[in-house]
Amino acid sequence: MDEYQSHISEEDHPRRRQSDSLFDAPPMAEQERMVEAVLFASADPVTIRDLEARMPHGCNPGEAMEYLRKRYEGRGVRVVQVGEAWALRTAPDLGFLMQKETVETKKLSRAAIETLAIIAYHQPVTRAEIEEIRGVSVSRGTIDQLLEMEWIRFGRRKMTPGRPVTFVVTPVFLDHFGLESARDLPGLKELRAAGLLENRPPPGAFPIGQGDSEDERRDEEQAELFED
Amino acid sequence: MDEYQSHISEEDHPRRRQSDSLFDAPPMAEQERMVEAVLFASADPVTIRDLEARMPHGCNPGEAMEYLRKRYEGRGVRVVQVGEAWALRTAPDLGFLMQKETVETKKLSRAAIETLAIIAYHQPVTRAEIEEIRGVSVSRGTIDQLLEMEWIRFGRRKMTPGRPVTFVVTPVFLDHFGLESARDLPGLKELRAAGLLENRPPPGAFPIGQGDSEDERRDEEQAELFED
Amino acid sequence: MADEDTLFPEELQLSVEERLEAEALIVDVHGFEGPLDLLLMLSRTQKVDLRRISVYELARQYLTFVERAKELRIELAADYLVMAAWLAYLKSRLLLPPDPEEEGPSGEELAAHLAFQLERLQAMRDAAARLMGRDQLGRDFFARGQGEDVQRIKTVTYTANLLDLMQGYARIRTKDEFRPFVMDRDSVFTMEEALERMRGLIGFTGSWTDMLSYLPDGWHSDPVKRRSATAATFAASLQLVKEGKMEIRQTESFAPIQLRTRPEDH
Repeated sequence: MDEYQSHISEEDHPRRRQSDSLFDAPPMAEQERMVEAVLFASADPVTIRDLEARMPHGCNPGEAMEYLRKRYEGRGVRVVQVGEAWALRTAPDLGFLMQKETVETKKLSRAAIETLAIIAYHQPVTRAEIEEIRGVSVSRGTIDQLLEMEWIRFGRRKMTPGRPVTFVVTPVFLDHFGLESARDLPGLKELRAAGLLENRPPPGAFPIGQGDSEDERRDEEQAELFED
Repeated sequence: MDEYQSHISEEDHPRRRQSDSLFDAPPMAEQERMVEAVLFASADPVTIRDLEARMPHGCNPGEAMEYLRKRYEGRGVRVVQVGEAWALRTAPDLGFLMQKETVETKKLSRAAIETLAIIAYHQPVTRAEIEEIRGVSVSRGTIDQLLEMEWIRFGRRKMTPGRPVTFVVTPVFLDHFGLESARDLPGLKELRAAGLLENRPPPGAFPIGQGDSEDERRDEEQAELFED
Repeated sequence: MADEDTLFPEELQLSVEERLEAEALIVDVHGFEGPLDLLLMLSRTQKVDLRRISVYELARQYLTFVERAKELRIELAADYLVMAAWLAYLKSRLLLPPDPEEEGPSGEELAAHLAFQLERLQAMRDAAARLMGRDQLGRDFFARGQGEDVQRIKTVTYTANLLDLMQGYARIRTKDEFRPFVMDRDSVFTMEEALERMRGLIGFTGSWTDMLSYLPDGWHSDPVKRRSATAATFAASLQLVKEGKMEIRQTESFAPIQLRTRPEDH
């Protein structure tokens, strides 16, 4: 506790009064910890009055704040006053490190998700095949977007007339979705078992991405793409 | 960097050490500030790799992290490891100050909690194995709920007939329960020593569930997940 | 099972009769998650390490439980009865000296496995309790509450999670099931369609023309289609006559119906 005495010697130190009370307030070092934790976890800047209400009876959050402010001087994070309240903020000279923090994330469009899903489950797959499965044409922008995100890339050309290019998913995709390989994508039966799919298959519907033969064929082709 | 070798418990250490070369990495004190600022700004854990990508060339965020971790020891906020990543979190003993911030999490059913524990301790584990251990089928939506909370994810498929998908726990799970890695699960060693994490095949037929005898492979996979 | 005491009879000092009585009160199977859960609860009455549990005694208790349930006409799920049958078998195996002729696992092996399963389930429950007893993020310790509002570079990235992906795929592969109910209209030519078609054609017909010549291509041969197209075209013709745009005539019953544009000056 001596560090506190020496550190802010010019201030009137009212800590002695604590012993007068029946229930001692926590030591100043502890109060400083409390202020630090509350400032860190609060969604908005915190007022001294708010701190008083939260901290045990007899605490002096104003003083603790002053210690905390000094402690963070010159560090990567600072205690700053915002109007009547206080907050922890990163040091302005380190703002350049935070640029990545400002990236805005948007949900992928439904068309893009469906296209991506088809590529993941059916790779290598041509654009015409994607359109056949989705039942609507795939806009160029959708494919471009997925390519740009590096979630898909061009696979080898199909040995069919016109030798169309195919699409496959990338390691970036696997990483993003926490998959070790595209083979770990659950089949429809498993989706249904996990409750992700409410409905039953229509009677007489062809087996959907589940049939053994399809699976095997897929595996063969995928073996080149994803070796494990 | 000699001043760092000794320790960093002191408040004031020389911050601006002149670099020998124009293109030297910033001094360690500065790197520590950077790591502090980035960790501070991010609600989610940050990997060393991510730090490397953001910080100037030649920095050693791993070392800076070690200093930072020491610096925050015993404070209101701590540097904690979450899987491969690092994060700042308030000290658990100060939770009582934070009622305002507490988000009432959806109460998990007993089945969901048990399923989660089984996945954590037995991972990678299939649905059939979970059912065998619990002696009942895993209800619809239980897995779904845990997936949606991002506490579990799909692992790689088992190399057994049907190639069933497996489940493993995620870094979000580790972060939530303040675990550095899955091997820090409470009582893991004791359970393993007692043979209670084995998937022992039943002698002959047994009415509940059906064990597959693939213990060896399983142990290998577990070893990967729980390895030091 | 009105209260805890009847659920956990081991907490009371009970005679065998009393214990049986207590068991009769716990036949409400809704409180249990299957036979293994019930067995685990029953095993607590033995007050011993699960590794030293008497499976024979446990089997006896379970069978008593099932008997009581039958007496009370409580319907037990099939898996409870399957377990009962198996335990009855196990009990007899444990009673009889091992028959060297008989194939398969011995009663002791089966009993040991059941004990293992119970111990493992209990261990997982304890582990679950310990896990939930840990300090938790957002309850005991907290992440940064305030986002940094630095907005120097604004890049948009698109994100999706695995659930989105799987549900997207499921949506496509099952979309036929979600098709809203519509009448099958392959062979139906509507009056609106006929009107549209005729409005484009009437300008060119100054002289009397057979109405059937207005039928669209491909609707002549199939009788079903022809009937629909004829009816629609006839209805559309009447509409156009009513609007004063056409004239219509038929020389006699079943004779061809003829149309022509109404002359402007009349």
